[in-house]
Amino acid sequence: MKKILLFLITLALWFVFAGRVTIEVFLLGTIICSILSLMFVDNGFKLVQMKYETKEFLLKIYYILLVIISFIYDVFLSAVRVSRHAFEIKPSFSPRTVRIKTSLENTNSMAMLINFITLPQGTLAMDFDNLSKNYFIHWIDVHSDDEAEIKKARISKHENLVSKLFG
Amino acid sequence: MINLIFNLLMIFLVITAFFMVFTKDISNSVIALPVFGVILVVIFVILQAPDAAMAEAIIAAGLTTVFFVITINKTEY
Amino acid sequence: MIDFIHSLSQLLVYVFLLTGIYFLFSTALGMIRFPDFYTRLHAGSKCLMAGGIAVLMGCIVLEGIGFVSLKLIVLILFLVITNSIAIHVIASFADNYNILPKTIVENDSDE
Amino acid sequence: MLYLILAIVLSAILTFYRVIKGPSVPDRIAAMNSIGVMFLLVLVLLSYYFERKIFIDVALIYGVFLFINVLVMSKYFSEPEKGGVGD
Repeated sequence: MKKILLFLITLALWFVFAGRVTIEVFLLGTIICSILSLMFVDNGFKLVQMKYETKEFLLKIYYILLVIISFIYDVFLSAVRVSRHAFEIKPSFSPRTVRIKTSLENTNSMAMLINFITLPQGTLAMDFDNLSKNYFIHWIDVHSDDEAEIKKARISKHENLVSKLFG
Repeated sequence: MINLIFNLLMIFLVITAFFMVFTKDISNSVIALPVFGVILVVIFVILQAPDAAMAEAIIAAGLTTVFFVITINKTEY
Repeated sequence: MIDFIHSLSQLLVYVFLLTGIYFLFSTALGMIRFPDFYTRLHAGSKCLMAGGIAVLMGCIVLEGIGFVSLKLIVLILFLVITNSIAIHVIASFADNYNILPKTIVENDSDE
Repeated sequence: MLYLILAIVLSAILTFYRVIKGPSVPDRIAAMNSIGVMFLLVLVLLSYYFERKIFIDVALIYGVFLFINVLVMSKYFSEPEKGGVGD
């Protein structure tokens, strides 16, 4: 089951990179993709931790689409806010650095959350402490303490989304 | 119009090369090397040679920079 | 009717490309004018990614449905995953390099 | 289409000012990353101007090697007092 799934994914990528569908491309792609799927069948799924059924697997695809769409929308919303500072006469900031404790257990989901924090919503993940599970986050545009609490709640909402995806 | 872009890229290439030669620190010179590579890739694409552009993208932007960075790290500079 | 859809897609292409040019120009302006390293890195990550996604989506709408647009979708996904990792690695390297932020306000509230 | 390419090249030349006058090494690495992504977009737009679809492959290959550059640079440029990190 795993071998057939990996074979189909690599064959689809092969057709996208080749750019056309003929019989020669299909024969060469079958040979190369079968060798690749036999080589990486043990190591590849250890990274993703593939232990789901097929019905849950379709639900995972729905969550991945939801994450990507909210990601792109959040990037645009944040880029407007940063680029408005670039065209001012005298740019004025009020940045601060904040330490946040996370409650995720899995290693993959923590690495996913770092990449999810770095681009959108005006934050920038500086460092990660592995023992006490603290992030050091550099913020732009925080004026008071009340505004900091609102933005901290927004991060925990993304954390729920990521924990629902990876478990 | 395409001639204007071509001349602008040529001037940019010369500026990058002069910065790489006449700077003081050696790590600044290594950081400016991928910029030199990518301008050369765009010039090859405008002159209708995609295979030379692929080879240039691999060699100048990939291999040479990695070798220089590891060599600088190993030695005392 | 088919003419209307064609003109609408043409308008959408112009909107996407002009948005991308605005974000890329604000990236170059923010790289020069911002005072601190970390704020400069904000301009170098978010505006750059928004401009790149906007230009590539304009190219997808211009192309239509085909193998080339699939290749561009693969390029968008690769760019999003790659560039966030690269920006985080640069920020972590600058933290090891002892570059402090300009106005540092420690707000230690761990719960 | 050509005006867009001209605007992107001009913004890349403006960004190169940060490479010349950067106070520290991570400034220059971030500016180099920005210039790389801008020229990658120029390669995609040139493919639509010349109407040859093989130029997108050059952009894909360049994207892979730009990522490797940034990773290797930020791993191996350490402090001068610390000495070699090793491999």
